[in-house]
Amino acid sequence: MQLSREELLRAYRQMKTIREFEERLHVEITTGEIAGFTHLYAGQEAVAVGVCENLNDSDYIISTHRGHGHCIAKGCDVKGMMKEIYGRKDGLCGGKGGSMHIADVSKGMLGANGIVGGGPPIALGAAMAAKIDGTGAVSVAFGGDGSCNQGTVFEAMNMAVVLQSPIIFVFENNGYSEHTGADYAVGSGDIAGRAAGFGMPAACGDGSDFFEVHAMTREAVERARDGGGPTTLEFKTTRFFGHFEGDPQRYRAKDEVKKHRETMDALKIFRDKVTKAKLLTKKAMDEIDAEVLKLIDEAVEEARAAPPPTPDDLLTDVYISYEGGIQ
Amino acid sequence: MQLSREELLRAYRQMKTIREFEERLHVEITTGEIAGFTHLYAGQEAVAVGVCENLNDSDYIISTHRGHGHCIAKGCDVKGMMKEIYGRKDGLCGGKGGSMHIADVSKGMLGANGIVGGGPPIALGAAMAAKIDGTGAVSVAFGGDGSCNQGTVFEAMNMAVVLQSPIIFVFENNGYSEHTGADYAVGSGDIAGRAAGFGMPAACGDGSDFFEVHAMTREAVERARDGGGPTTLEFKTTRFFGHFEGDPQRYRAKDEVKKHRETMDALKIFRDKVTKAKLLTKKAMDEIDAEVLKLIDEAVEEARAAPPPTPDDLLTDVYISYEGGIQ
Amino acid sequence: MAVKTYREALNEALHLEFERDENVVILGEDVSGGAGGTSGEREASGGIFGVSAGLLPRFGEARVIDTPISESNIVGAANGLALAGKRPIAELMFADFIGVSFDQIINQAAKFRYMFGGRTRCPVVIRTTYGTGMNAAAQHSQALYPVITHIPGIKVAIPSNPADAKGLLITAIRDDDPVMFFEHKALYGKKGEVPEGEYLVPFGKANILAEGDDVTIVAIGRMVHFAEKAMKTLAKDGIGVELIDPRTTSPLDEEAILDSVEKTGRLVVVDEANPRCSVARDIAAIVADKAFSSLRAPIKCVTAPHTPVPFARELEFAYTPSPDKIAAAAKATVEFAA
Amino acid sequence: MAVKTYREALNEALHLEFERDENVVILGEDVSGGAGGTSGEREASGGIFGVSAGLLPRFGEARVIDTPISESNIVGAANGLALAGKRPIAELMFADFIGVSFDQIINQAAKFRYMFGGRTRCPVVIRTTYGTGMNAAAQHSQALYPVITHIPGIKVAIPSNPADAKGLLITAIRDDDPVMFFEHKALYGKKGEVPEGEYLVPFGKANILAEGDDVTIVAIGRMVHFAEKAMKTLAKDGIGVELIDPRTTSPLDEEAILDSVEKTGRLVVVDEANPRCSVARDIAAIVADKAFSSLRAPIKCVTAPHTPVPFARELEFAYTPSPDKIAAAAKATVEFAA
Ligand SMILES: Cc1ncc(C[n+]2csc(CCOP(=O)(O)OP(=O)(O)O)c2C)c(N)n1
Ligand SMILES: Cc1ncc(C[n+]2csc(CCOP(=O)(O)OP(=O)(O)O)c2C)c(N)n1
Ligand SMILES: [Mg+2]
Ligand SMILES: [Mg+2]
Repeated sequence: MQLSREELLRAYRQMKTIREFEERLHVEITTGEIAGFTHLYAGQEAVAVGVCENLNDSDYIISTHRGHGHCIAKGCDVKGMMKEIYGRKDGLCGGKGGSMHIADVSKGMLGANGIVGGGPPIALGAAMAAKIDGTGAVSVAFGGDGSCNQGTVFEAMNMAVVLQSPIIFVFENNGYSEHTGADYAVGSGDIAGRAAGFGMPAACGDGSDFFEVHAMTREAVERARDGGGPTTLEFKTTRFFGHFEGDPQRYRAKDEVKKHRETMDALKIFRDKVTKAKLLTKKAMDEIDAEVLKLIDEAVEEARAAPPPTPDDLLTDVYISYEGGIQ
Repeated sequence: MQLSREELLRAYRQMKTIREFEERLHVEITTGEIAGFTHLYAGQEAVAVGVCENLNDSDYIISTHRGHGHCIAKGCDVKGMMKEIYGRKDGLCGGKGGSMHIADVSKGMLGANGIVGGGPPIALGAAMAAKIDGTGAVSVAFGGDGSCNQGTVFEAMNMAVVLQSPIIFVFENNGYSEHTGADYAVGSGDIAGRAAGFGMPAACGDGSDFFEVHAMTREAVERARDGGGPTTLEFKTTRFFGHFEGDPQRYRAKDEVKKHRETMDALKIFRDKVTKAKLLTKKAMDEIDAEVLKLIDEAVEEARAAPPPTPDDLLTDVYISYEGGIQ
Repeated sequence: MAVKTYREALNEALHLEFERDENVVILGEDVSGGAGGTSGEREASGGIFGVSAGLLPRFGEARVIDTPISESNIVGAANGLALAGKRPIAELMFADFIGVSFDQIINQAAKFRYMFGGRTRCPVVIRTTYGTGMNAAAQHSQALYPVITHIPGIKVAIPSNPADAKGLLITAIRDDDPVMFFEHKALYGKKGEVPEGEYLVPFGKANILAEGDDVTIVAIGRMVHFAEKAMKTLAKDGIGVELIDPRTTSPLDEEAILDSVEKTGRLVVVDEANPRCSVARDIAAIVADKAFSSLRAPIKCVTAPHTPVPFARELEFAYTPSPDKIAAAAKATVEFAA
Repeated sequence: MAVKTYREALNEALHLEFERDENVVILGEDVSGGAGGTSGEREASGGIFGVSAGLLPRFGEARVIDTPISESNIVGAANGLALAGKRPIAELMFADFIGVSFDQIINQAAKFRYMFGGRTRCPVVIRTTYGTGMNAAAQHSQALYPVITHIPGIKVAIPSNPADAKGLLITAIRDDDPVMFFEHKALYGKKGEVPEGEYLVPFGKANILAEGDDVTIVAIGRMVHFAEKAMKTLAKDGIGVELIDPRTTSPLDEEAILDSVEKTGRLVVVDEANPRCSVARDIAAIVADKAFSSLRAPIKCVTAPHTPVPFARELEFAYTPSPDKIAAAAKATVEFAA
């Protein structure tokens, strides 16, 4: 399927926004202003965007600890996200969630999730809801190569096959779960192959190539919308930074990231393809780059200036109603 | 591999003991003397015995809620078991465990387990211990078709492949998990195939045929002892009774059990094979039958006469030592 | 009012709410039973204890969902259904299976709203069965509601009689927060008067079953019946009991308990769970803080001992708090001389 | 005695026990790190908090086992290793991951011995990290030890300082019962004197850090340090504090606490967990029963509120019990007029 110019521009803008959001956070974190654990998504942009460009607001996704990319790709407000990461009162989650729990259910974004393997069962439920209501919506569970060894994920796969739920399991195989190689932790070495054993279509693709991700996902989404049940997609990708900010990455060959930045940069690859095929001009993309940089600048500035929550906020949002109140 | 006469006689005795143990319990339970949930193993004897005749006391097995057969096959004392099921003080677990928790660690029998999917992770640990110590021992995790959908079981499979542990996952596919068909709950309909996707040898066999079970297990055990890692074996079988005693079995075709008793009776099949091949005489087996019936009679009688635990026993065996005592 | 069993009352609540709100769905192992199999009978069980009987024939497979044995995903999928606008009821056959689904209960359902800054709701009900009385041994008899009561973001309801079973379950289903609903296995056959039609029992409002001046007994779930028996014994000794059933342990009706202790000056809490970090001790501690000045005697907790649940009849009986032990504890508080 | 950090003390305990008993093994995610990957560096982390550093190079892959992300099997395999005669140490990176491994902790490890009538032992240690102080938010900051303390059959150790970290961990490893071992994330860098060589701290024996006549403060884990700060403030007001660190919550040294309250007549319990069914309330209830006659004031519990752990610095600070709140509670008990 040929993408329109507008679609291509939007995809590029989304990927660039993720990239700059993360590159900037990598710098800002060194100031000490950002608290907690931050896991950066840079390097994997083509997966989040290639998948989510097939979705609309009534579709669902659920994310992981490494959630910024999925949030942006699914349409979360970038400034609200930045404020959340800074722990501000008008952050997307009022400063209560932080980087690992950014969500916007109104956008079908059911949350980043700090529990590896926590998301797929929830995404399955959303898919079941879509099927019950016959909305044609689909649900996507993002996960890493490490997550695919968590029992909850296998259960979700089997149950999705049993119920023929419109769900797509997307595994971003960036080669590592924390400090352990996927070549060690995935016994069969083949995530998609394992999923196929569960009785669903499964395939593995290049996670640095937006077009490949987009096309493979399109097929899975169409099948799911048509009542064809679940699919698993594995995408080989890389992360440009450590597991979390501060990770010395002693498990990685010294020049690995440098090499991957040269050969697996989703933005470069996209630019090359669309300019070669004369689909977009360098200038159009440069303009987007400038706009994105400005947006990120503003987001950081506004976040830094925004007020933190007050101690009163501590006791709200636990329940919708609770007889006797919270103590 | 050809089995010796002695081996054949022992195998027959074991299967017959299981059968009569269960047939008798089915009757005794109606007296109301036996408390709790009792899940009978009758119909599946060839699996427990076909597997365990490949093992010795230094090998491990772990069982399920439907554990009597595995216990007997692994050498647990039959009278001690019966007393345990009757909740007697000198039952195998002092009356504290009951039918669902019979164990004899000294025999490598790590327990029946009331949690579906609870056993495989534990069996994996025992297999890891054997590998660390280089004893050549293997570990077998028994499970049903229902258990194979529990996340913990998939995790164990992957971890066993990663660590190349000497473990065999045996799935007794008796067609049902409680009141739900395996044809519904196992999405792919193929338990062994799913296991193969995890990167280990896997095969499916006839669970009513002792010889097939024995030979398939032998191969897997030899591989495991030689450092060849895990195997999954699925055996098609049937249960002659309900899920638990008292189950009206409305999910089963009216004549299913009757048919299965005719065509899938492990004892009949064994008798036919060994008499046809002139390996054992009818008479030799009839003698065993009589001995077994006597043993079961005695076991029931002794269990009925045995004293129950006293309230003092309530507070013992929680810990080996506990400063301040139990209250 | 009709006389119904606890099981029938729960079943009625389910039927009413399924009828009223098409967003209500139920999922779990054998909630209908008979999926697959050879009999062709599509509803083969209606729940292992029969509580969801009749739902499948009436409301269909889209809303009455049999699942594989995958508790993390029974609760997890319910969470996703709830986030997506449904009102799911997840069934855990035994409370002990909290073990294989704990993450989705405590780290997901209970925390979404807070983590997401109040911008979502997760109206999931997790129904389960608990308690001794069936000699189901260590892995099928636990109470475990103290563990859930500990967790902020989820509510805990524990009906002790058929009317409350109906009224609390309807309230739970309509509640916009996650609720864990503990049904006592040994109460399913218990009969009682149950109001007809729409009947809601509010959360956080204790039921004061008896008024009395000498000692307050707070009892939970099945223990309410044991406390009633103890009350009769105590009456013979002229001891007046104020008997309180909190109905929900989160939220907890502290006020009812504190008011009562202010009157009686004495407290016994009866909880069939293990003692450490139990609801019994929780309530005792609240009273030792907030009604200290009224207390005239040590606060007594009557609970199971710090042991797993044993199998044998004699042991399970010794394990479970009894009317005798409750009466003895109450008497001790009354006879206490400072 | 050398001055060491809490992390170093734990690491030393591991090295000593690995050296002493070849049955000791450790398993978990990244306990060494570097399995697979492209650097060829086989020990790439030594535990995400560095606690198991140096074990792999010294004791090898057979005993230092990196696992996939499969917590049920990390604990489950440890259980099997223990039943088969090993002394396994399972690492759960964060206590919150009890969520995905709860069954193997509460239904398996804690129950084997009882269910099997005393005819087995399961000497497993489950090490984990807990607590606030790193802004790790709702799913990476919980205390959760009350939930494990509730469960019979498992012991719970919570070291508050480097010496106890070493001494309790060695005791845990040698203990024949299952032990859950809670390390506070915010204490890893904390320094203190640590006895050299073999050093065991017994379970069930509280540490009395200070003697005083006016109020007993029982504090757990990191809260011991906050209570020490509060004690200094209170001293300025002439209030004498008896400060008790129970070190293990199961078994609990009731005697030390009761003896102290008999002397002081006042009790404050400080627990960083959520309040409901907490260790704080557990201890308060024990005292309200067994030392009732000595009590001169309401028992105060200083805990986190009934909310998940929030992310923002300001909120996490407000969430966590503070020296000020502890001092205020103690003062309230002293100023209480019946
Ligand atoms: C249940 C659980 N176990 C462990 C962790 C700690 N942890 C956080 S991220 C991570 C690695 C995840 O690897 P992967 O799924 O490949 O995702 P990636 O980090 O590569 O994006 C681990 C072990 C966790 N958060 N939750
Ligand atoms: C975690 C858990 N979930 C549910 C149950 C209730 N239960 C006991 S046996 C069983 C069915 C098991 O089916 P299968 O594994 O096929 O074994 P079978 O009964 O056929 O031997 C179920 C659902 C349980 N004991 N544990
Ligand atoms: Mg990864
Ligand atoms: Mg079965």
